[in-house]
Amino acid sequence: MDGANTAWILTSTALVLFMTLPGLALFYGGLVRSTNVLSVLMHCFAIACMASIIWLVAGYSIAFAEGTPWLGGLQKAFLMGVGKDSLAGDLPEAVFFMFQMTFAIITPALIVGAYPERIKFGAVMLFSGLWILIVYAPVTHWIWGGGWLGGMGVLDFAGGLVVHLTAGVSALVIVVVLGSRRGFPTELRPPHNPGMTMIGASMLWVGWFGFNAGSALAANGDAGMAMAVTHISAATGSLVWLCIEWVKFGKPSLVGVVTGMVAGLATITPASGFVGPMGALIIGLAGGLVCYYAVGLIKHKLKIDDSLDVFAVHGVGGAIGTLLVAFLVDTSFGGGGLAEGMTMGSQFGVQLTGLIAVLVWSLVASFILVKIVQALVGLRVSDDEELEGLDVTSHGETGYNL
Amino acid sequence: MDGANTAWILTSTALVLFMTLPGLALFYGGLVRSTNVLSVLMHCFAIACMASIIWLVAGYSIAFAEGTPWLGGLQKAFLMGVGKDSLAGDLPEAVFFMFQMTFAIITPALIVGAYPERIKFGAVMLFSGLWILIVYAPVTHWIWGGGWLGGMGVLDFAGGLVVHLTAGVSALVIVVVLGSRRGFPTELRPPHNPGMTMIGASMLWVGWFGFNAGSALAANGDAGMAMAVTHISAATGSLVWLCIEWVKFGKPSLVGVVTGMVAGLATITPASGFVGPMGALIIGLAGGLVCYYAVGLIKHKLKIDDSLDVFAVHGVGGAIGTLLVAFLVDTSFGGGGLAEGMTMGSQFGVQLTGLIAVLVWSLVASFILVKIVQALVGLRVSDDEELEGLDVTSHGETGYNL
Amino acid sequence: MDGANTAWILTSTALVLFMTLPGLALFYGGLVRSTNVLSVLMHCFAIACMASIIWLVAGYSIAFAEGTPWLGGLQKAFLMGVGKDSLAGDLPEAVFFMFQMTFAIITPALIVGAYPERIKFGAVMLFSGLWILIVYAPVTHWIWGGGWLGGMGVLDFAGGLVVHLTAGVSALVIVVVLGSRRGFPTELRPPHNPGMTMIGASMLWVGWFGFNAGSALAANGDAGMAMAVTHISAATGSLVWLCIEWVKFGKPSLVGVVTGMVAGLATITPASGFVGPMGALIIGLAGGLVCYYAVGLIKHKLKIDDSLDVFAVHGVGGAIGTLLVAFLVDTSFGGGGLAEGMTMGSQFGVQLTGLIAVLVWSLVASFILVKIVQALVGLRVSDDEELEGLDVTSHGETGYNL
Amino acid sequence: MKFIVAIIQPFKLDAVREGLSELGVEGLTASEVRGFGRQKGHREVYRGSEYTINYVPKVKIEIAVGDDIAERVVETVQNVAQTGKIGDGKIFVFELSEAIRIRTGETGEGAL
Amino acid sequence: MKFIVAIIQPFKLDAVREGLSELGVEGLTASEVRGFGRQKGHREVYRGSEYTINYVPKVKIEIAVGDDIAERVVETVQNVAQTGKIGDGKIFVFELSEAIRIRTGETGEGAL
Amino acid sequence: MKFIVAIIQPFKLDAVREGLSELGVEGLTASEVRGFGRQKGHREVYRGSEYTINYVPKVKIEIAVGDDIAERVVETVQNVAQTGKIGDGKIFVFELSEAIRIRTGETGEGAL
Ligand SMILES: Nc1ncnc2c1ncn2[C@@H]1O[C@H](COP(=O)(O)OP(=O)(O)O)[C@@H](O)[C@H]1O
Ligand SMILES: Nc1ncnc2c1ncn2[C@@H]1O[C@H](COP(=O)(O)OP(=O)(O)O)[C@@H](O)[C@H]1O
Ligand SMILES: Nc1ncnc2c1ncn2[C@@H]1O[C@H](COP(=O)(O)OP(=O)(O)O)[C@@H](O)[C@H]1O
Repeated sequence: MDGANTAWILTSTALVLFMTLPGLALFYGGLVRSTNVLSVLMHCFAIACMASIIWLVAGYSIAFAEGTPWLGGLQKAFLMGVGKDSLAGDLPEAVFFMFQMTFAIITPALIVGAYPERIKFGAVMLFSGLWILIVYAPVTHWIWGGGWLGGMGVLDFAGGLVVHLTAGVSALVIVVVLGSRRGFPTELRPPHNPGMTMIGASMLWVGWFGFNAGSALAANGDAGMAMAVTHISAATGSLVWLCIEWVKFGKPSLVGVVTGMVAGLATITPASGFVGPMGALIIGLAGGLVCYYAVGLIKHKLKIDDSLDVFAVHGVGGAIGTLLVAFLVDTSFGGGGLAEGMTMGSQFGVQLTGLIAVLVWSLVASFILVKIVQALVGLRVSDDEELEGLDVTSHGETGYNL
Repeated sequence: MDGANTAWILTSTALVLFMTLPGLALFYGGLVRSTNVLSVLMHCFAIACMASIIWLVAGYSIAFAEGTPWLGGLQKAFLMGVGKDSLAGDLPEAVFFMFQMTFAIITPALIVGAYPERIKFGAVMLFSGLWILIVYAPVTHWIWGGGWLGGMGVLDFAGGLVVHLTAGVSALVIVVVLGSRRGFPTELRPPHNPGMTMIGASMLWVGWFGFNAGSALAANGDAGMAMAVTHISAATGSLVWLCIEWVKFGKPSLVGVVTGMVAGLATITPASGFVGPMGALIIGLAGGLVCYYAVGLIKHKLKIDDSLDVFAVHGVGGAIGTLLVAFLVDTSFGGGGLAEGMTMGSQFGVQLTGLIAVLVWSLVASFILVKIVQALVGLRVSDDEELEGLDVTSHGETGYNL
Repeated sequence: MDGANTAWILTSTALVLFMTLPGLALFYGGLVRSTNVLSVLMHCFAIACMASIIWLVAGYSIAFAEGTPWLGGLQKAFLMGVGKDSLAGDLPEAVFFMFQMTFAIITPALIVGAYPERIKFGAVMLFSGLWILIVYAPVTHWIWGGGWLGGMGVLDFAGGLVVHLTAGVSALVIVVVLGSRRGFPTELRPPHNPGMTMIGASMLWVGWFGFNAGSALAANGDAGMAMAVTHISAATGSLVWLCIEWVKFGKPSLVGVVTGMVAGLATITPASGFVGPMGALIIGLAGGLVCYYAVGLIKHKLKIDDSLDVFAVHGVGGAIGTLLVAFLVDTSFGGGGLAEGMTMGSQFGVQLTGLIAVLVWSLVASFILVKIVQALVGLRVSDDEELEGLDVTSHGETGYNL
Repeated sequence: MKFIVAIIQPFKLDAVREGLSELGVEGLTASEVRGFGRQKGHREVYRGSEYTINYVPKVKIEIAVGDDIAERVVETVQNVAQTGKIGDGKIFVFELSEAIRIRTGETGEGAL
Repeated sequence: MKFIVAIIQPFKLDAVREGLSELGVEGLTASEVRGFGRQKGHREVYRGSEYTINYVPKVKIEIAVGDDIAERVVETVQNVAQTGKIGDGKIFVFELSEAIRIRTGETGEGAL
Repeated sequence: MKFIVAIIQPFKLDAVREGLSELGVEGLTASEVRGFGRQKGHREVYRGSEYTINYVPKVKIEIAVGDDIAERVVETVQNVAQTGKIGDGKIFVFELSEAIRIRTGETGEGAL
């Protein structure tokens, strides 16, 4: 066991939990109407709790226990056989288990941004629970748990495919079945508390250091460089968004700049252990730019009410980063270098295969899950409940009694 | 000196300070009326500052310097003789001092939840200051500082007795003397900002990793397993509370779910270094369930206005965890195993002795302290001040000028 | 490479970024009118992004690459030649680069407190960008990067001169050119959200552990003692401010106590690696006391609208700490001891030289920069925009839609 | 001149405003109020304690109009704000003695 | 019909509402206002700067009632809202020309 | 007695209050309202979606005064609140039937 690495991954675990609780919850919570803020916080919090238990019961084992290229076995369910002295690499396995748990928490929580202000709480819980078992854990096994995509050499350092693409695609699927918010797209209310969104975004940024630099599973130069490129891409994505808004509207907005940050971070995620500072600048640029236009495409052209832009930012960002890494990993861009025997082209082919596989699986499985949930508990609250807001109608609470 | 362990305990110190500032402050602040929010934040902040100085001046020495089984000596007052090279185990002593200081900060701050909206600020300060010296530091010595309870073999990994029981019992004592808020129990206002409470709760959860996993005083498998069981118990406690509310009222609430989380965390605290994942599930279940009904018992049956449920959550949780650990530490429950020569029964006896000793001392000493404070500065603000809110009347400030 | 030290500095980097995002942003944001809160958050966030890129492009190299006693060379621009295996001391250079970047982020962000509610966003960006290159990076080189002041033996552990004095002096300069807020000093609005300020202050406190204890660049007793003295000074500064207000107004305020905390922290910063607990008490006392009266002097006597007291708290605090360390470093005060051949007097001379040099350079350079910015993009928004608030007029957003 | 005060459902504000603007009423003043009436509030439960929120959020709109169109204004508000459910609100009509436009000092109907 | 406007201490709202409901008045509308009057606000000090908050939070209640009970409504409000301290507030009585219930279109006292 | 309602620019409240206090009017009640009128609101853009905020924040002040000074009150408000820009607001004057001071039960002009 390596104490220094353990110290850093214990810390990273805290940082990644912090990303969801309260980071992501606040990021999303500030963007909805004031009568739905608690319901969004509740979605994130309750998913986090449930995901933790599911991860213990079976998720971790499906993802990381030995098994087939498609699925891990159940021999580690309930952490059976894992004690204080069990190791995963040079880390105590309990630490690795916890670090990975925080990823299994944030991924379904990302999807929350797709369906706020109109979904039934029961549907959130049922969908998220099944989704972890059917989509998240298997895909994790494919890529990080010794499965077929990892075997092919897919590069996904911290979850461009595992986290962002799965969440983004499933978000889109759920919205298509669930439908738009009443009044979309013309009569919506502006974000009720952009400052809350900024607080959450800042926590996401800080926590992402644990996410990406923690994914090195060591306190060394790999982690250091992963942290540096993560930061550079976040800053670049923010500035890109800021500049677009400044030019287009004359008024760069806080909500805009933090959205650019998330785009930059989602995009660098798969690449963070492989590219150098140059690559990070390019990725931040690409992430900011493409995600900006993707938001417009999904919301305004296609009129799909992916309410807080989960697909346009996470799905698209994760996908771009996954593809770009095939080139930027090369030493000519200051990256760590392609694997032996790989060319940019062949690596790109591998990346594309991974992307398509994950996309298709997320899409198909999520669609089936949504339909099951719809049949079992229903997806949508009544019009009156939507009008009054979910805080009171689903949770019996009021956000602000000032 | 071990660098890795030092790195982790430096981090844990930051995490545990973060639990109080701003975690606990926000957790409590969101639950009061909007005209008392600043006073609650002020209580936590001012106590943190004062506790730090008291810890330096004498608290640390009373708790951790060599002395009698009852009290440490004063030879380490003002950190006399402690330099950069002094060690405590394999940590620099300055780090151990700081880590423990954060515990001495949060424990009196927990009591703040008992008396908001009606107490004099002077009483808060005087009581808290004396309490650290008379209750907290001695009990810490008994259990962790080489005192009589530690010698008996009491298991209290991170403070079920030292932190949660002392705070919970003293909270109850102070409320009984101070009296209820005007309008209790029928005419109170609902929490003014449940979102703030959730932010604080999330910070508590994240910070608790430092609290429990940091109490291993090392970056190793012990810390890893402590973090894992802490997390599992928190998640379980939350879900228990959520389910009870869902069944009873049809509307699981955010305030409820985060209260369950704190119950789960308080309950696992004494056990966190000793039990395994199975034990954590049982503890989370017990903590959530018992604390839920304890809140009702204290507030609605006994009509004691322990306003933010310090005793019902922390006191009761800490007590249950302390007793359960006698069984769950056993290898048959996946725990680390009983000490040599102990049986579950004998360990239970020891745990019960510790519990009673700490309970009685907290009760008696706090009662005397409250009476002294009452005599010296008075406990309660005037009715008019209570009506107008402590923010303006005690601190000359307004919480929200929107 | 030392893994343990790397683990701690990775963590410290996250902590110091957290100080700015969202710590400092919230600290400042709570103090302005509700119609300017987003603009303050935006200033901090956008500066953070821009500073990161500038640091990558040239700032780091100017500060830390080998060069003249006045300026580093540009050989490390864009981190050229820095890979995963490059070391700075026993840390990966990427980690050292990142840690220092967080200082380059927070320093210009501190200045934000001088000019809120009336400055043009373009002016903020242009000034801050130039300032990092012309003031911050060179001064960093002088003191920490192998430059002339470091060579003379100036003691500045974590940035009393590099961070706090530069920011404080430049804040004053910019205000003198920019002018006061409309209605200053008689018709201003009270802080719109003191609770937000307290949250930010708490994050600053926690993050400062990374700032000061991280500046040891190691996980050892130096870091531990730096953390301890940092904490003690913060607590002392808070209590001093609290006592002054309690005596003067009968109502100690939350805004007051957290301001005292920042004063205590700014003052200990240059001294944190050199003094002992006794020294920390003295520094906290001096910081709290002097900064309290400095606020009154600048704002009420001199009628300079350094709106959130950047100079009076950071500038003055940093200066006092820099001077006091000459005495308190001595073993007679429990400090680490003067350098060989130094006396208190000679050290004081060195400290004073450093202080004057940094002060003069910050003043002159900032004045020229402000004038350039004024000429290029203008400094001040129109009266109508100031009245309506910068959130809507500069950023097209509203802070609270409750 | 008449001064018409209407207490309506908050989500009807936009529709009412548009309806009135078709009548040529360009100005009005709105504010948030708490309504107590037949429509009851709701119950909230926090940690087992029940809190009855016995009011319902409503919007109050105030419109000064000339006598000629007053009746049509009332009608319009009534039609547009109606959902047929309890809690739709009330319209109150007052005599207005005088109206002044601050900017110009105009008085009477010209001030509206 | 009469339209009664009362400015009262915020913490008296519940009591007033209950008093009125005993009289058979089931509906009223309340809102938060800032009162300026003999009762003065307070002073706040932030970092040594003084801010005078020269208003006091009050609640305004508006009640439309039939002429028959108007007097008793005024009396009830006055009795229940009274604490005897400066700042208890005022009651203002207006003539109400017309009242309409939006849901049904009922007019006059039947609309209340 | 007259009851004067003025919708003004929020930043004029202090000046108006001072102007009135010079006339001997010591009490008034203010509240925050949203004004719709010739002065238009603004546009906000979040992630490319536009939101039109079609109201402007205004302050409503309500002043009950004796008939003797009513005219001077109106004049004062009009003078002090005027900036000459669109959106300065309106003054409305009503007949007030009765006024009661809750604390003492005084009625009529003595209650003001
Ligand atoms: N007598 C009254 N005076 C003033 N406002 C009233 C009165 N009665 C009702 N209101 C207002 O009208 C709103 C709707 O009244 P309510 O009785 O709930 O339904 P409805 O108007 O459909 O009968 C109430 O919430 C309240 O704001
Ligand atoms: N002339 C007035 N017009 C409108 N409202 C008034 C007037 N005078 C007082 N008020 C309102 O009544 C409240 C109480 O008045 P105040 O003078 O403080 O006490 P009291 O009513 O006991 O004499 C004030 O806060 C204000 O809201
Ligand atoms: N007919 C009306 N009834 C009630 N309030 C009105 C009316 N017309 C305007 N107002 C109020 O007066 C404010 C100012 O009116 P506006 O038309 O913008 O400018 P001006 O008064 O300078 O002509 C509006 O924001 C609104 O609050």
